[in-house]
Amino acid sequence: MFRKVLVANRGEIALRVLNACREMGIRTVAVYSEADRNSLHVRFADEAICIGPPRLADSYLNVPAVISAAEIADVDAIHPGYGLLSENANFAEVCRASNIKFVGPPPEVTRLMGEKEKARQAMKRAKAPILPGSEGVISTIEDAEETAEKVGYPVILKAKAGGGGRGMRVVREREELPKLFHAAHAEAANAFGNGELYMEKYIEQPRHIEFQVLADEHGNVVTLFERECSIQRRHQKLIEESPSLQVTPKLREEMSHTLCRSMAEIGYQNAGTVEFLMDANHHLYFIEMNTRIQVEHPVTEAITGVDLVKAQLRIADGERLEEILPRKLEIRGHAIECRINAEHPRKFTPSAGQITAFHVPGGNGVRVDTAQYAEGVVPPYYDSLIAKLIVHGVDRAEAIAKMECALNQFIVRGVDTSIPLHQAIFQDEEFRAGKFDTGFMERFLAERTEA
Amino acid sequence: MFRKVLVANRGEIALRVLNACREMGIRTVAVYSEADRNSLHVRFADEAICIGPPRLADSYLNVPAVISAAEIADVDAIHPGYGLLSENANFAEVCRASNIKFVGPPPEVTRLMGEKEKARQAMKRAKAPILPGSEGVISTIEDAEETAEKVGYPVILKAKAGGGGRGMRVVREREELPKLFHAAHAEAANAFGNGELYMEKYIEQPRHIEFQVLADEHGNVVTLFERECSIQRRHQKLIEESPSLQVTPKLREEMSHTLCRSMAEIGYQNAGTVEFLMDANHHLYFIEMNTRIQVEHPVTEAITGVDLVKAQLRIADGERLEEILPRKLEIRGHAIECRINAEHPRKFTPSAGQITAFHVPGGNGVRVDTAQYAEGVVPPYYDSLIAKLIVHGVDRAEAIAKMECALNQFIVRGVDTSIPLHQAIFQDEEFRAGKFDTGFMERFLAERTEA
Amino acid sequence: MKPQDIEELRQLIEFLKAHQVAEFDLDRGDVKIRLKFQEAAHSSPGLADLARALGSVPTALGQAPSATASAAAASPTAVPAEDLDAGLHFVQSPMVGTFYASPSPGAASFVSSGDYVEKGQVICIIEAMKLMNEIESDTAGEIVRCLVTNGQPIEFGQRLFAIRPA
Amino acid sequence: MKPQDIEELRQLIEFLKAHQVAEFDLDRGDVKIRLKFQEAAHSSPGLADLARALGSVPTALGQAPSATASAAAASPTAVPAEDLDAGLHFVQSPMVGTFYASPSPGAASFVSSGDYVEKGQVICIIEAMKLMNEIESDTAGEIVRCLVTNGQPIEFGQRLFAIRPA
Repeated sequence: MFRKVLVANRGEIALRVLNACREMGIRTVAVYSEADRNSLHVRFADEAICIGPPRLADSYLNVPAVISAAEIADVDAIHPGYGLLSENANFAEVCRASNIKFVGPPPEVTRLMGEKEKARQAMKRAKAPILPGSEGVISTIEDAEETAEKVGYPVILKAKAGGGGRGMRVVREREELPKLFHAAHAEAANAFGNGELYMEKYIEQPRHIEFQVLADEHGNVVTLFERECSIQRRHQKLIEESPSLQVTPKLREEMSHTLCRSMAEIGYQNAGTVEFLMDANHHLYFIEMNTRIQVEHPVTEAITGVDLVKAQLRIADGERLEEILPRKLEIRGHAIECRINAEHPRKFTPSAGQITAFHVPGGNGVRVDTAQYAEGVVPPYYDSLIAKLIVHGVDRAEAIAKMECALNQFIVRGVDTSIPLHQAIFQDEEFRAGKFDTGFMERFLAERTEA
Repeated sequence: MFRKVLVANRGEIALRVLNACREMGIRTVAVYSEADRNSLHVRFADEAICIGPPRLADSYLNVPAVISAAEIADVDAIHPGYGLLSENANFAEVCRASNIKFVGPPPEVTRLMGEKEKARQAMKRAKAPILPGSEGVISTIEDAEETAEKVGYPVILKAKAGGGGRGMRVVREREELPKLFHAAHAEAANAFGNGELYMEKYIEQPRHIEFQVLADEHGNVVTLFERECSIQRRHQKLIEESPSLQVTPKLREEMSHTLCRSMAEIGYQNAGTVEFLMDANHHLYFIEMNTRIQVEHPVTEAITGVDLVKAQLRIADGERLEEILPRKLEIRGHAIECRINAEHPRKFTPSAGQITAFHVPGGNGVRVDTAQYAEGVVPPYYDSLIAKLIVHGVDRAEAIAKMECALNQFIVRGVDTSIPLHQAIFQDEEFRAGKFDTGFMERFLAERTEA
Repeated sequence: MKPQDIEELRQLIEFLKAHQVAEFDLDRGDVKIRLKFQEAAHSSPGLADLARALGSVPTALGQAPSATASAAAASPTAVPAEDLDAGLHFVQSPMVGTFYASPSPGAASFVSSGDYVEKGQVICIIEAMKLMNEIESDTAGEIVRCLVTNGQPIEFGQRLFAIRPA
Repeated sequence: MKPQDIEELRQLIEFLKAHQVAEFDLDRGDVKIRLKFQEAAHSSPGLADLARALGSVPTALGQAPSATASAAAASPTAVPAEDLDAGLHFVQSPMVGTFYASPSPGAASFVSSGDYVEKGQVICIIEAMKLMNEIESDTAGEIVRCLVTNGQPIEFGQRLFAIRPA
């Protein structure tokens, strides 16, 4: 096993990885920006190195600084956590060139899965279900009509160069197509200087469902079941759970086969998450892959008993899945995670500042992952996640009851948090019934505003 | 299920029970002494009633006050926690007379198992292994010699009226017997005004091993495996774990059969713990039964996934074990608990006072049960337990590594705690190897004093 | 102490004060320093906040609409004496139970506002475990207010009567 | 005690009182000092304690015996400027890496204590990712001390040289 690992991250995930290392007897090195000098990931590491000023680009995203820190601390490996450099293939390449093991997939795989269209094609070749759509760009209305017929309405037109909703149109009927095609084209050309469009099947009220995979460096792949992540606001997940009420044992097994095959074909390594949209008929469509540990990995850990971060380290050290995992993986109970963000629970404005009181809930089936503490500081430079509250019950009803109890006993003063928002969501009848899709938060917030 | 439950306890166990109730949708009533006005069990209950001044006898042990509180709050049931009124058969009887369900065994059973000799005879009748010894009092040296031959040396003479080691002698050889018999007799007569002695087999360097049982009110009994509790100082447990390295699957199964049979014969109901001494040959000898939930119940919860407090409530409500428990009970991984006491880590003097900083560890496989918080107060009137730190790993080695990591991140200021003592124990090679008996702490502390 | 020592001390003290140091140890043996800063008087982050959040809002007897609802206000944790209370003595309940103002249903109350009571005079009954406990006044004076109502659940230490001592 | 001793003591006491010192020990054996100021207003216990426990002892680069051991003392969180530092300017490392005092092994150091340097003059090299980065002085003045040693690992912001500005 590695002798010494540098954790190239901050906040709760840095502490999570550091603790996993310590438990495995690996010496730990934290890096930090000047804004994080008093952070717990610094306090609880064996060594800590300041790598730059607060701005992300100057510190946590500063590849030479991170690599230099790794070199002067003489580490064997770097764990990137999530976000930051975790899906930066160039960084993984520099690690390789510097003879430092990057805990994650090889840069080639990260690069492949990081480009949406390439990832889509790779998954398609591997016979994973992808969102039907045009093969590349559609140039004419005739093309568009033909593709739409094949795919079936509704479809969505998207700007190839685009993002942020511009150059995007949902087409529900054939009659609308010419007009909307022109509109999207004009908008895209105007916004991005490139009017090229492509077309995808449009999923109404989809669920966001993702599968956790682990692949070793010897070609073995397993899935650790799914996570339901439909409770999100502007693509920011708020609540995740596992298992999903919508995934039947049969579908779960089918997806497991499909994913094991496709991940093996792609040559995937280490932990990864394959994200899907689920339509009203419970069909899944690949959207993208995250080639790293996820924020929401603890719900999978709760129901499987597998420590995903330790698994990552052991895979990176060359171990085989059969050495790492129990003989039989099965789902035990139900787990839910709330992301506790330092932000206003209604306005969603980030709330940086000095924490003046911090009391976390505990007890049976309650897990808190946090690097915050009483009198800690939430710096204004980074994301607003200050804690993850994870509960594990025998079933969803018990998990919900535990979460309500735990949220009620989670006390933070000095900064605003999303705790009241979570409490309100857990009161919502549709949420409690499990009847929701990715549009839930929008409707929920609209109703609250009216009320 | 009960509509409303009163928790007749304080501290972490009160909060533990309150949370279990809340999760089950049961309304909760806390009682408190004037010293506990700002306690979390008061804060987090639905209702709270002050029942008296700080002294235990005037508040938490004041039966009329507790019952009156239950009556004015109009509860269906009382959960006694551990200690305090939990093994008070009279209290259970008053509950019954007041038409309030006592969450525990019927008073007759509590009374039977609460008297050492009666419990011993009851277990003997039920064919559980008890410590061999005299049937009642030994009057003459001839009697003593005969019994000692039958039981086998070493034996221990104990004063019938005694306690605290007085009138007690270990006899290792026949030659010593007459002299020691006289000495013990004289000492007992002197100390207690009653020189009567009885004799038991003396176990050298025993382990303290206990079995968790659950019995419903319909005659069904299960055991939830054992706990190893040999790390104790002056009969105060410090560290508990499950499973025990010394209990083989075969022994575990045998004990399960024995206990199910004997508990059914005794008519046991609800949760209970049967304590044994284990000798060097791995034989178990019954010592006593605790007719309540134990402090160390979370280690069993961790490895079985069964919520023991909820099970208690459901049993008391008349449910059957088959409705409460999973079809197959099995041991998953290894769990260890450290009792964090507010006391000096070397002198063991209680350390009451104002807590000025309180930071609990979290993360994967870490559970903290506590009713303390930053700026909480440890009153001088009650026991010194301020938190329980429980870890759960895939095996004992991982659990130990987790505990070391967690102890390092458990920060309490303002009062002394046993955290440094636990840290030292976890460094001990014999502890780490699992090679210890109930004499461990004495030897460990002697070595530390020398060092 | 020599003048320059005092001068050095003065500088040290001013320096420490300027940095809100509350306690300072030094030991030149192998250089030990121990510093304790003042808790900021204002905006003291401190955990006073947490204590407040956790502690000072005890969910007293019947915070929710229930049979026991009215007790909270009169609980001994309630806001400290208003001006009105100046000079008053409060008879507190020595036990948990149910308050009765009169010896039996329909009978006249033991006392009413404006009555003068002697020390030791029975002023109400607290029922606990079916026992009717007669509660005596622990002072002599004029009953100014009865703070609870007939049939109300009472916790230990709860104020029952306000008396203006004679 | 001699009259002047008493007078000195009086002055000391008044002086301490004037500065709200609540406790003061001194022991001239090997210089022990202990000072405690009066607590501000009402003594909120506060969590300053926790902040101190958790925050203010960062495990800086190499707290344990290792190749990187010497950096901690020079880390920018270290105790605020001693008197010796008064008026000095510190050149801080703009990057993480390894410090070299000379352009190549065996060559003379760029600068030594007592040297006068111009602003912009190269005073050392920090190696990061195999690149030798020449570090220039950001002020003109006299090199008073070099705070790191050849080959030492350096973190961002670490003090390299103390310069007395010209």
